[in-house]
Amino acid sequence: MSHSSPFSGNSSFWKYFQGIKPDRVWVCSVLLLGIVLLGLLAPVITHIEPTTVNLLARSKPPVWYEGGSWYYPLGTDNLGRDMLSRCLYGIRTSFGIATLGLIFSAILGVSIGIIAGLVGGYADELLMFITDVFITIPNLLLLLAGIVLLGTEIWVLIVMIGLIRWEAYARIVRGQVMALRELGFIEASHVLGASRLRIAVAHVLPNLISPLTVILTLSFPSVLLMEAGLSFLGVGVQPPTPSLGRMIGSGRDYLLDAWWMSGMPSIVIVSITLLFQLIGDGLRDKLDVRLDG
Amino acid sequence: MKSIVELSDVKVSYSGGLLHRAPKVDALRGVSIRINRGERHGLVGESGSGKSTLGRVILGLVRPSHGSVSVAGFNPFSLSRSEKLEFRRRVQLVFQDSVAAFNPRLTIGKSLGEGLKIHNICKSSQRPDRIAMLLEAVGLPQEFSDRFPHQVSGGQRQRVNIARALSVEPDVLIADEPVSALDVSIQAEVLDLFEDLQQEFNLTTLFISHDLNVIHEASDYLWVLKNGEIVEKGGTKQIFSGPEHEYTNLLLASLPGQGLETVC
Amino acid sequence: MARLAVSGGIVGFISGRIVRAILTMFVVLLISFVVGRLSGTPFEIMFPDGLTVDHQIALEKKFKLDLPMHEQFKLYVTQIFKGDFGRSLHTGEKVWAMYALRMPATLAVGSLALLVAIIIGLPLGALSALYRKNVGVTGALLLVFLGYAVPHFVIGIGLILLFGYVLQILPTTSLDTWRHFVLPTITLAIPMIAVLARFMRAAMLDAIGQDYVSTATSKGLTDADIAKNHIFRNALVPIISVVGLEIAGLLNGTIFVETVFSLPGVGRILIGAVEQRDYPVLQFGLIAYSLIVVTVNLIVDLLYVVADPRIRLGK
Amino acid sequence: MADPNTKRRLLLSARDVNVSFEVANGIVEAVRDLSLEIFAGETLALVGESGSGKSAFAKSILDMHQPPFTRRRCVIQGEIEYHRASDVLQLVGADGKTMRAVREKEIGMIFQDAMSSLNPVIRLGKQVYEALSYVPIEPSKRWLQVSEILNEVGLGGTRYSRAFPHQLSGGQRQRAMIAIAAVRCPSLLIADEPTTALDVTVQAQILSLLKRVQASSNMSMLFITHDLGVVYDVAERVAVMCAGRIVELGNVSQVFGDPQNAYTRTLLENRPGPTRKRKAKVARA
Repeated sequence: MSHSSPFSGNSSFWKYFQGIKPDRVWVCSVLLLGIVLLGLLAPVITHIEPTTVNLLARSKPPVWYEGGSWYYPLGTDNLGRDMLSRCLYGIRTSFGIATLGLIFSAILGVSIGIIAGLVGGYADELLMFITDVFITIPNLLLLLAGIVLLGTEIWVLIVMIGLIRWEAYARIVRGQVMALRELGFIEASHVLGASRLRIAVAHVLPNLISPLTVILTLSFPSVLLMEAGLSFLGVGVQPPTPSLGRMIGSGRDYLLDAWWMSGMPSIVIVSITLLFQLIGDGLRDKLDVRLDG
Repeated sequence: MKSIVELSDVKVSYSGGLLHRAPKVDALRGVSIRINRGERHGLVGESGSGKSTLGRVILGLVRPSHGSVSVAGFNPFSLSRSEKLEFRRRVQLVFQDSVAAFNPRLTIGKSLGEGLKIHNICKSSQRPDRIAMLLEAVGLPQEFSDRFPHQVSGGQRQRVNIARALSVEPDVLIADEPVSALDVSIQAEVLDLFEDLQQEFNLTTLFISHDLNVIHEASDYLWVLKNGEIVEKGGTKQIFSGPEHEYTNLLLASLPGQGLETVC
Repeated sequence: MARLAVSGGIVGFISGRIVRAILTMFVVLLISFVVGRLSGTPFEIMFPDGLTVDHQIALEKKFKLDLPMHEQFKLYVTQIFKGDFGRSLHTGEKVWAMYALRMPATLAVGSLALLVAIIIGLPLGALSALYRKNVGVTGALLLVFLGYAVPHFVIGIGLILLFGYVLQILPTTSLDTWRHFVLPTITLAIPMIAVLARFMRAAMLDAIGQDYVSTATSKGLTDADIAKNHIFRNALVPIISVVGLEIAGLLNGTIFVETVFSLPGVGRILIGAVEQRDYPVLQFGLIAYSLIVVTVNLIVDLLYVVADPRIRLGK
Repeated sequence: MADPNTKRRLLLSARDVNVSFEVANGIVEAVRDLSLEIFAGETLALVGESGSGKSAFAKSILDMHQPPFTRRRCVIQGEIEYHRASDVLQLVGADGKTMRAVREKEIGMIFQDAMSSLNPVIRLGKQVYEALSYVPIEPSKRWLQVSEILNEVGLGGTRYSRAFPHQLSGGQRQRAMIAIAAVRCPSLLIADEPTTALDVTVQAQILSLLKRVQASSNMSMLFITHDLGVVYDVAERVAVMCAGRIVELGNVSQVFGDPQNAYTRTLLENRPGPTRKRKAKVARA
């Protein structure tokens, strides 16, 4: 019955290996950092502008295909624009919008969550009702409505993404704050005479760092995909700004002859989101964060 | 002697929020209590009797729907900004032991220092000495200052808990089930410590517990709470030897191991 | 998601939910009204050459745009309750008629995908929690977790490339026969399978660690009975609300799937409306989609009540 | 009290039992070289403070450390023999089928936290009924047995059998747990701190219920507790545990009246209450 795993003998041996095993979070973080660097260093890596049209080199395949060349390592699109350059600059666009959108929505959501969680009562009821409403209305429809109102400039996308995403953070942060509030040390601090501000800054925030790290890491991909999705549908980032989503969308008509037009940016996007997902999952296990909400 | 805690006809009822309508729960239904300076009081009751709520009313954490509260000369529910701070210094709480009573990210020293900082009890340069003194008062070595709450045992943590409450030199100490999570042998130590400190610091204490044996040791005056009402009050010894209310009688009769003393 | 807060029994819980649903729809109407009014007067689109001031005032009077905002909103809501959702600014078609024509395709693909996701996702999540050492189950789970990171439009394009062009066994556009439904349904289902499998796994693992599993073991129940009656049954409770939340995501997904596979659904109408700033069309979309989600959430709440006696019978 | 060793039938004997767990940073040896015997019809109390290994041993008897589908790692060594009328079963290392048969027919168990030990989404009657799932009799007879046992523990009537756990009070939940364990008429009932979470008045009721049920079906009971008073009330014999070992074992009156072991003495002396002798001053500088 209980001898399924005699671990007495060789356990230290395995522990040793687990100890030096390069862990998932680190490997993925390094890879992700690599992708970010590729985007940042795009002007150094490639000298072809992402918008340079070369009608003589339309739909060139990547280098490993017959007819491909090192000049266009990832091939070109239907207008003869360099896929590598467009992908690298696309990373910049995606990361830029996603990061700013995330920061915006996180500030909004986290403050609302903390207020709802700490103040409680009717303020909490009201704020949670608003988040409920926002969760109910399909995100994409709200985004589209916002775009109809405000147009497709990049700042609009950032603001809209921020306005769409905050409710998730608000809800989770509120849950975490409520859980914290149940813990005696918050009350102890209150009984010692600490002000609400002091409690929030000295006791609540530090204990939110772990869950917030996990939440933000896990939700970065979805923010990034929001921009990519809108651009894919043609209502997000407008040309000539290179955008991974838009590249996938416009390559759709050339799938049969030039799959790389959609394929390359797809691979980039999936790598980014997958890495974020793996890092987030790993962090959650590591920091032992439970996210209910 | 003038009373330092006085509650008269205090009623508390809990209800749910706006959208989920919870039924009203009457936690306290007209409780009056008087505690004089320097006395040791005990409050005993079973779960759901409202004993914790009563403690929290005295601390100003739960607002009663009816009745008047006066603690250390203040009404905890109408305090000016400066009064609030003074009230918080004079009335303290010892929690039931748990890791949760301490911020896991702060060392024990930092946790002990919080009250000193808030109330400017001493200069910041003197704080480490002060913390060492507090630790010493509860029988712990100075090194504990650098440990984290999860690195010490339950009994030790409970001593720190008491030290934290004492750090601001309170007059009134409410102890809400302070030993019920501890093993018997450690319970005894903490109870003894509690008694010593009560005398040393001239504290007025209200000891809340469900355990009659514990309350017997920690109090001279006893209030028996049942369903939000005081059903019996008086000297602890008198009540133990001759309970008047049938509920108190039942409580005493339910104590396990009645004949154990005769064997030992 | 249903908050497991204390509630005044089943009536209190459900009436609270209904109130919430109505309030939500009210907010949706408000948002759609604001979108309509803030996006400028329709005359700019209807008369691109511009108008004289007199003409504009006359038109505003005719369309009652000169009334105060709250009066206009009242009018707007009354019209909607009368079934008048306005006409497209471009084609002049009745908006609801446009949607009525396209809705069936969207709903068909959407509900098929939901069904597929539940049928595959829940068992997969459950099995992966029970048999954590089984290589096959773990492998399937890892594959599905890819669906977490891959957006609909990339999945769709991948499937088109594989089944449409490389293997050439399935059609990649329109919805004529059942075979046309395969790729769009799978595309839409994969991310949801990932979500459901993942949550199911977590819920199962949670249930596995509970004390009542020990009790069940001490009764001498077989592992199969424990898994079925105690672990799976309890894990389903939180999953219900996850399914509810996913419906909204599913509607988002249909827009991409319809674009990728060129399906005759409402997604295309919506995108067209955005490009042409045809706000009556978009307004209707917002209201219709929200109504679907609100209704589904209400149903989910009812199911939740059935599944969890703690809510049904109050605390 | 008569000397049990000569008169009563041996029901369970444990010899040199060691239990260890794998935890995050190493291995915890919860039980060390534990040997004890339980006789038919008697109540043996296992008493000790938290971490003494009393619960770990109790769980080892039914191999409850690793409920199905969990990944907890636990190693049990030594011998735990269960004596049936005709044969003797070795419970350490027994296969799943044997273990299940023992749990189903021979040994019942109740736990400290009755709330979490009952399935929140299944009606009480069904949860009791489930314990008889594999008994080869017709369902109506099973239901009859269920209502009988529920009656016996004071939860008679459909009002309780159709109730969900959250609708019951703490005491009622523990009664339900007793019904679940007792409905199969086990020869041995393991009660793991069954009254620790209860109020003192409810505790008294549950203890007397346990004694009644035990008497009516001639069960033996292994009663785990940290409360010496409870031991005195329910048990004939007591084993005192400290740091995984039994430090003293004997009749309750003997052990409590004339404790041989220093630890037992400490436990007895430190019981809070009127009789405790206060030490001069706690160790303080």
